[in-house]
Amino acid sequence: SSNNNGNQPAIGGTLTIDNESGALWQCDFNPYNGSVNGQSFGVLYEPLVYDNLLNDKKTNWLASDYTWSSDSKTLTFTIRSGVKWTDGQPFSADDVVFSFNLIKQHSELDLQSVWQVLDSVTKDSSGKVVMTFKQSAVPNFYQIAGQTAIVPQHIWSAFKDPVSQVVKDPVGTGPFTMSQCTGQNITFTRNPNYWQTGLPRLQTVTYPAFLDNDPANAFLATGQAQWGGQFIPNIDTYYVARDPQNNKYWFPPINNINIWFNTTIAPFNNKAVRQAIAYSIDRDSVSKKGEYGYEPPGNQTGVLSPTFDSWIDKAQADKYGYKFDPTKAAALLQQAGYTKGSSGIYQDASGKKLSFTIIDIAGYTDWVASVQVIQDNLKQVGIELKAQNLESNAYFDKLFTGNFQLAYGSLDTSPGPTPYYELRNTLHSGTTAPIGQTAAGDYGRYKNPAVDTLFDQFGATTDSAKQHDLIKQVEAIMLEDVPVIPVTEGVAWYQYSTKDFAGWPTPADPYAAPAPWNLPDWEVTLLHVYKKS
Amino acid sequence: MAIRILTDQAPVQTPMVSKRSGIAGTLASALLSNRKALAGAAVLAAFTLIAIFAPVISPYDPHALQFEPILGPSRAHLLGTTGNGQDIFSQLMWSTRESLLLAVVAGIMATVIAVVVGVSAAYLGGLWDHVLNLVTDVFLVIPTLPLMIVVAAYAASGGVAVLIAVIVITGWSYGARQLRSQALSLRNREFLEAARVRGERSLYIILFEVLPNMTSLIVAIFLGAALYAVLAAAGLQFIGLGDTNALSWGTMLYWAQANGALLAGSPLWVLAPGICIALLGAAFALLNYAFDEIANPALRPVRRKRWS
Amino acid sequence: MNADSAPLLETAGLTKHFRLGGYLSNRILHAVDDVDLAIGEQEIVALVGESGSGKSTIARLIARVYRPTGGEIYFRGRPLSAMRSRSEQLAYRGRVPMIFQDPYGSLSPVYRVSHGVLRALKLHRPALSKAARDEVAAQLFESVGLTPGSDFLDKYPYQLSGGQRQRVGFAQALASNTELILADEPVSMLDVSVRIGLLNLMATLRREMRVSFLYITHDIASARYVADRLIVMYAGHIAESGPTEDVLAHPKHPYTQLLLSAVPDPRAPISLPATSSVAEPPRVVDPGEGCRFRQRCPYAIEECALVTPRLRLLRPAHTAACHVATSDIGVPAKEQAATSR
Amino acid sequence: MVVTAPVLAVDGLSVDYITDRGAVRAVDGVSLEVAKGEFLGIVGESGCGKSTLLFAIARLLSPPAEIAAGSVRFRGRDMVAMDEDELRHVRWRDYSVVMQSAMNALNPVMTIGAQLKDAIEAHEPASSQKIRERSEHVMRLVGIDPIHLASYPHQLSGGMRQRAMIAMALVFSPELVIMDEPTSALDVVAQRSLMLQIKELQRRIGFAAVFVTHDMSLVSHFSDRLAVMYAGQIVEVGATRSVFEDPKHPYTKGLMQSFPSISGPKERLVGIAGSPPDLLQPPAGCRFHPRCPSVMPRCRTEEPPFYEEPADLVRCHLYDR
Amino acid sequence: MSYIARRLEFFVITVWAALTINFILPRIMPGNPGQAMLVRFHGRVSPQTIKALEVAFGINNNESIFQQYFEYLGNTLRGDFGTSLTFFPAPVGDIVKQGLPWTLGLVGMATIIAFALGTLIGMLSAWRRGGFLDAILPPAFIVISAFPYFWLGLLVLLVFAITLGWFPLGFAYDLSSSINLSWDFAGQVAWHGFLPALTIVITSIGGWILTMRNTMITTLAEDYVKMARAKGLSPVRIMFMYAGRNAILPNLTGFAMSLGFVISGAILVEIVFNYPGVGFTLLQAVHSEDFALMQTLFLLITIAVLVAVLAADFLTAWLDPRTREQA
Ligand SMILES: Nc1ncnc2c1ncn2[C@@H]1O[C@H](COP(=O)(O)OP(=O)(O)OP(=O)(O)O)[C@@H](O)[C@H]1O
Ligand SMILES: Nc1ncnc2c1ncn2[C@@H]1O[C@H](COP(=O)(O)OP(=O)(O)OP(=O)(O)O)[C@@H](O)[C@H]1O
Ligand SMILES: [Mg+2]
Ligand SMILES: [Mg+2]
Repeated sequence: SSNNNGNQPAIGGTLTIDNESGALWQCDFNPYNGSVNGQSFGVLYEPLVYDNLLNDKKTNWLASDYTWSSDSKTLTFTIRSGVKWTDGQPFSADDVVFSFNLIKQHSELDLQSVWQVLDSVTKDSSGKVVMTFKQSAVPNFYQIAGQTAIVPQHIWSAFKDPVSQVVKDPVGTGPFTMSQCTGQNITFTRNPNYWQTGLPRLQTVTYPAFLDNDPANAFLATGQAQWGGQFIPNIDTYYVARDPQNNKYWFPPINNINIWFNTTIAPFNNKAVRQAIAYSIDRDSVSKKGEYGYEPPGNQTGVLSPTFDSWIDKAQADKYGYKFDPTKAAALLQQAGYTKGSSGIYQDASGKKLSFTIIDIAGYTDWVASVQVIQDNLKQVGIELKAQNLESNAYFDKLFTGNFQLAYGSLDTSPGPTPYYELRNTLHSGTTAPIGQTAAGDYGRYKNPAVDTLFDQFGATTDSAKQHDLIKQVEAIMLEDVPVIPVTEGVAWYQYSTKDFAGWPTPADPYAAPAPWNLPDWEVTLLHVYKKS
Repeated sequence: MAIRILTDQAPVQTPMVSKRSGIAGTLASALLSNRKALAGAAVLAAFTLIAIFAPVISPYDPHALQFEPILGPSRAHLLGTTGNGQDIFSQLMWSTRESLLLAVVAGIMATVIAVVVGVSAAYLGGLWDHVLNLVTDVFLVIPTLPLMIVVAAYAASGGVAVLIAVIVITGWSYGARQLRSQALSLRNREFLEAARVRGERSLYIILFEVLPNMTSLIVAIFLGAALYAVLAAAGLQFIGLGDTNALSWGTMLYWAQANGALLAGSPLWVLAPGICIALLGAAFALLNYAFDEIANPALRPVRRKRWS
Repeated sequence: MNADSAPLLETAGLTKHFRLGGYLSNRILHAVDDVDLAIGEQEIVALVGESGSGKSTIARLIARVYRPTGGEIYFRGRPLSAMRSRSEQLAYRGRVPMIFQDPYGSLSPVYRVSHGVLRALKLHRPALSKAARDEVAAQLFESVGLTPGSDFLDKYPYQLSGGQRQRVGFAQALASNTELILADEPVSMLDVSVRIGLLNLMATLRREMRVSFLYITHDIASARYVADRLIVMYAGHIAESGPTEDVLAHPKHPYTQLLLSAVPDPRAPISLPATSSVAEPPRVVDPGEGCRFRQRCPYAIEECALVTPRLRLLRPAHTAACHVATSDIGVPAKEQAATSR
Repeated sequence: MVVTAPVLAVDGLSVDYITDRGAVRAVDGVSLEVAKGEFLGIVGESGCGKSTLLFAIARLLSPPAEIAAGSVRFRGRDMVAMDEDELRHVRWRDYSVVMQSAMNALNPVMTIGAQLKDAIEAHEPASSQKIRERSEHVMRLVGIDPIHLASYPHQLSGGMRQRAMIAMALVFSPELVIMDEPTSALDVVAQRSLMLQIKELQRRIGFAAVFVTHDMSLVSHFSDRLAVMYAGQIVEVGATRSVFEDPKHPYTKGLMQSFPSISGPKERLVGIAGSPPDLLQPPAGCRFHPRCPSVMPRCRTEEPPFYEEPADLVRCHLYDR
Repeated sequence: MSYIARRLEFFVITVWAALTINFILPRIMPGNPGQAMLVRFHGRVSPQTIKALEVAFGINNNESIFQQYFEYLGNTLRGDFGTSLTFFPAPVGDIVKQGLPWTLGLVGMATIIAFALGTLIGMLSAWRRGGFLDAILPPAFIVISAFPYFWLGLLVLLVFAITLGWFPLGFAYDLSSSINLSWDFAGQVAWHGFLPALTIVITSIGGWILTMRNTMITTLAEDYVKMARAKGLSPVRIMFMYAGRNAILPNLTGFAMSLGFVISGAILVEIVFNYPGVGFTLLQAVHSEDFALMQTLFLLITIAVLVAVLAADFLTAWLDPRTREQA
């Protein structure tokens, strides 16, 4: 929605983004470099199609149209005409073909691994870009069309080693140009020749580098920045109360924070135990006490609510009714042959107690607090939980290699615009690895051929109704089998001030994932926001 | 981080020994007669008592998430509650344990290493001295915090033990250097030579002739090391290197900071542990200052002044 | 020295060099060079010489604080280097204790003054019980004039005057089976009025306890007061050696002469000679051959720069290391000088 | 006895050290006169207050010492009443000080020349040429090659350092030179030679000197008059020869019995029994009475005044006639 | 000149020690940089990409530890500090160049101010022993020196930047400026650096005061100071040229050595004040197991301190003729 109202606000204003980057800026504007793409992909380099993370709404961007072949193995893009690079050179299909083949040659740059499924990218005689696939991979559209930046061939072809190329003077098609970069700040200036005429309406965007949350939060709270993507503790006092009229926030859920079971070891290979634990967790309490109420409680379907509400099979979920229910949990455990010992902790026939260790990250203070609440919950049921708060490297080492009993945390890959992306990475055995080796997903080593098939079918269809149906079947497995327990939902932190600027994304108008670190959604937000007169 | 400045001028003190009470008695009476020392000792004693009796005197379980988060100070919660609904006052009392323990244990260990290295360097002399002295200087010059961050980060799950180890590794060299220069000036004192000529073994000479003469310097070094430990531990815990689940003032600060306590309406959560650290640090600093005066009578306060 | 009795302690070619300036330097300081001396039973030998001439180094060599660079020390005819076992070394240390110059520095300020005596008793007379040690210590204190001894045992050094402290030093030296006391300037830091008391004590001890002394000093008058024999050192070498009175009355070495002329003597009539040589003592770093006094010597001849003079017997029992000094026995000096060329 | 007006007249001077345990009276009611060109020796044992007396005269005491009573008249002006600023102008130009150890008294990080220059500039503006000339002159006076003006103290030998100090003290031809054991850090040979030189310079230049030492024999040949101190007080003053030949005070007599000689008959010396008193609690009456062989009952209670004897003054009741 | 030679030996050995510590520490610690990278990129990079990057970085190659060590030494000596993992492909040198000058500038300025002020206060309070200054300042600053740097920083920030708004919340200069040589820019730097520097100064000055006071007291008792008074020199000259100058000398090297401590504190201060120095970068590098970056920062900070120590040594040698000739 490229927002072409009649009464256009004037162009102008300097918007300051407030987002803890944890490091000084490297003045490198290479959209294929995972450590710096956050400062270029979107506002400088654009994708073919903008695919809204929150609702899978697709908007043609550098492509003016696209079609899937009937077998879902060929994807054809019509390239928008009249687009110019910021150095004045015309943008063409050749740039698109070049960009894709560049990341094919240099797989280090293929951040989304699109060449895992792509077979070729070529320009056909009519000037369209044709992509062929090794297998049908409809969901990969998000990565290919929505997450891959297009770079100018006339500049990038001169780079000897694009992998280690530092791009100091970026040339893109985006709405802004980079006008100044220092370690502590990047300034973006309006691109007057942007292909969406009249946009953007902001003259300047400054993006300071914040090393730590606290100074960033203080900056936001004192009104020196207008757009935040920050975790702010006690936000109502800290932020909103300083200007209740204008200081607002919205935290749309974007992923699940789970308890991962190591399903290869007893008793977590026992469904009854998994279910019992799922009934022993007071998700509301975790959300309120551990997450300040910012992160809503999760639900056992694994589908984010409200983000993907349309995908949720409510009836099925209600049947199980996973909520804090010690009686039910006790019943399940007793059925499975556990008895309560003198210490109040359940134990199996051999006298082995239900006593586990859960790992989480010491630096994530909210997680640590959440685990404390979970410990408390389980104790009421009769399950002992010990927390091991690890430094993040140690934590991920254990998580990825399956070296844990229980783990608290979220998937470490990017979410996507439908529940498919997260659920597949959580459950598909193709993403996992044997214990001791690094898994890309499915850290719990859950193996279920039925669920694998469902995801594979999803990948082969462009039919939305069929996709919904497939996800509902996955939800059934989530509810019955409890391979993981979604406890709370991770959100996109987003604060904004309406004092000087308007046009912000809101729950009512979720035109883009709203955090400054949502790529390339931040571009879309910056195209909508304007200075109030 | 405490600033400590090194000088090679460690004067050979005149260990004052009073009538029948021996070294310990002398130190005690010297302390009692010094106002700064008295203040420091009082604070230290108070914290020690709090640490010992924390379970008895703290009103609530410091870990329990049993209250409303971010309560202001009230009769029930003298300092309010944390972001997770724990009683700050109770946490403060319990934290005294780890903070004090850390200071004392790390202080003692650093002092022991300092004594061993410093005294051996001076006593063995020659190449040994050269090498040990070089090692000491290297440890002195290498910026400690980066080193600490590196070590502590990798060993964060080790808890207090690792923290102590890190502090000891980075904190012994200062004292070693002072002890060496004092031991050097002692080395040629005639009573040591007398002991050697008498036929004493080297170990006896070091333990019973050299060390007792350095008591007040050793005490001063311990105090300095303890001060360093207090501040270093607080710094490390503040940036989250340490067991964040353990209760100590530095960790409290870490949590308070993570919860934006200063700006989010519970400044006491930041102020209280900070003040405790400062108080404990100041206690060690004052005692240290006083020991300087005890060790070096020239530094004692003068009663009257005349010439300008 | 008594010709028929073997000396108590004897050195032969005793040499001590120090390396200067750390372990990498190669500058050598010759603190003591080729020293032969002997101390008889019940004899007080005074070692005099200016500061830095190597007196203390000799004492430390004998006390086995330093290892000699060269030469040997014989105690009752037995070379020290042959004493290897700890018990043998301990026994030697018991026989040859040392007294130090500084009454303030030689007692550990943290212990009672009895500490050193009790330790020495424990080390050298292990048979004694604790009570017996206390008793012996009290007796020793009394024998050096600290009466009543038991009162002094419990005092701390700062409670004693300098003279009393030095007496404690003497008591420590007597605690073992003492035969020879190395006294390194034991009275130089004391006041005149106290000093004489200690010199008298030395004489008494020699007489009553039958011990010998190596008395190191630069006060020639006090050496004359107590010593039987006098050894004059200059820059690591023995310059002159002989019976005290004889050396004082007939100094042979030009350095001895200079030294004697410089000693103020209030009882002698005033005589103010012209400003005498003021050259500083030579740095004995890598000295090379030749007489070390030659730069300051009014009588220096060519040979003095080439040949290090050896000790020659110039009067009965009286030797000096000088090329020009005349002999009072036998051959006239001039002839002797001629023959030595 | 004093023929002309004295250069220095000390009257009833007392100095206290303020300590934790009370005031230590290190100098107690000392009166002295020094005539023009006179060489006054002050002898006494360690700790009897010699240095304190000297520094009190030179007004160089620093806390915890303070002048408790008495006056120091230098060329008729009372120095005790002067403040630091007034003193600054009198110092060095009119009287100078030579300290015990030149190693400590010379600033180790400045060349000898710079320290001389400092002293000159503090009192009169002079061209650097003038300063150079003056410095070289005094250096030659004490027998040091002026080349050493560019040397640092540690580069000189002990004797040379002492000479350099003396050179510095003579840079303004002062009327009084106060010397605190200027030779005691040297060995006998160097000591002798330096003493001779001091004496010769004193004769040539004609300054009066107050010379302190604990070495009786050292002053015997050099001073005109001798004062013997005991426990903060002067117990005997007189012409040097007469003090030596006929000591009056029992303490002086004891001293004479304390040092052996390298000539003359060898006789047993006895020294003085006992040890010097604690100045914090000095004995009542005569301070020497606990050690005195000829003590009388009144000595224990009554402090003796100075009694005048033919050749000297002595503070002992034995001479109360 | 053997004094200088000894100091150079010390310099070389310390650098070597820092290099070796650098090399050993990361290697004996658990974890793996590839995973750390995965963590850092937080879903922006697929595992396949990480594999490719690991190969590009030469992680997990099979050289022996000694080979690696000598290669590392060689590279470092050649000035090749490697490539940062976290900021790939930026050469480590570039990243360090960005932050280190600010850290050194901040610490340098704060230290010089603290040193000058502390020395002066120490000198004056020793000179006027027992006076008002002496009774108040040294004990007060000793107590303040026991305050944690960062905590004081937090309070200062709250009061002067957030509540009163007198000073900026962070950064080294105005966001809109770029680095240039103008008075305006210098003003910005001073304004932005004021609070962090203030924090460092007031928490570190106590040490300087105490040390200077103590050596000054000892020096004042020296005969040459008494002698200077006897010579009738003016009090100011005695205080500075005789007592002060001599009292500073033995401390100079100690002062420089303490820089290591100051830098340590400054790193925390940087984090509090969002100052663009190396403090946070270092923490970041550690968390992402960015060996190259971590090693370089650590090494360069050490060298910076060493250079200061060496400078202090030369200064001491220049000011104090005795050290020059010490055997
Ligand atoms: N441990 C040592 N290391 C290096 N040099 C030494 C050592 N001990 C003594 N010397 C040097 O050896 C020389 C002789 O010293 P020694 O102490 O024996 O002289 P001394 O005659 O006792 O002098 P004094 O009268 O001053 O005591 C001196 O030049 C001294 O500097
Ligand atoms: N700072 C001080 N505090 C207390 N008492 C002191 C102090 N300085 C000196 N005294 C005392 O003052 C007395 C005189 O000391 P002073 O230095 O004048 O003696 P002296 O005759 O010069 O001795 P010496 O021959 O050892 O130089 C001594 O008994 C000493 O104990
Ligand atoms: Mg000696
Ligand atoms: Mg004196």
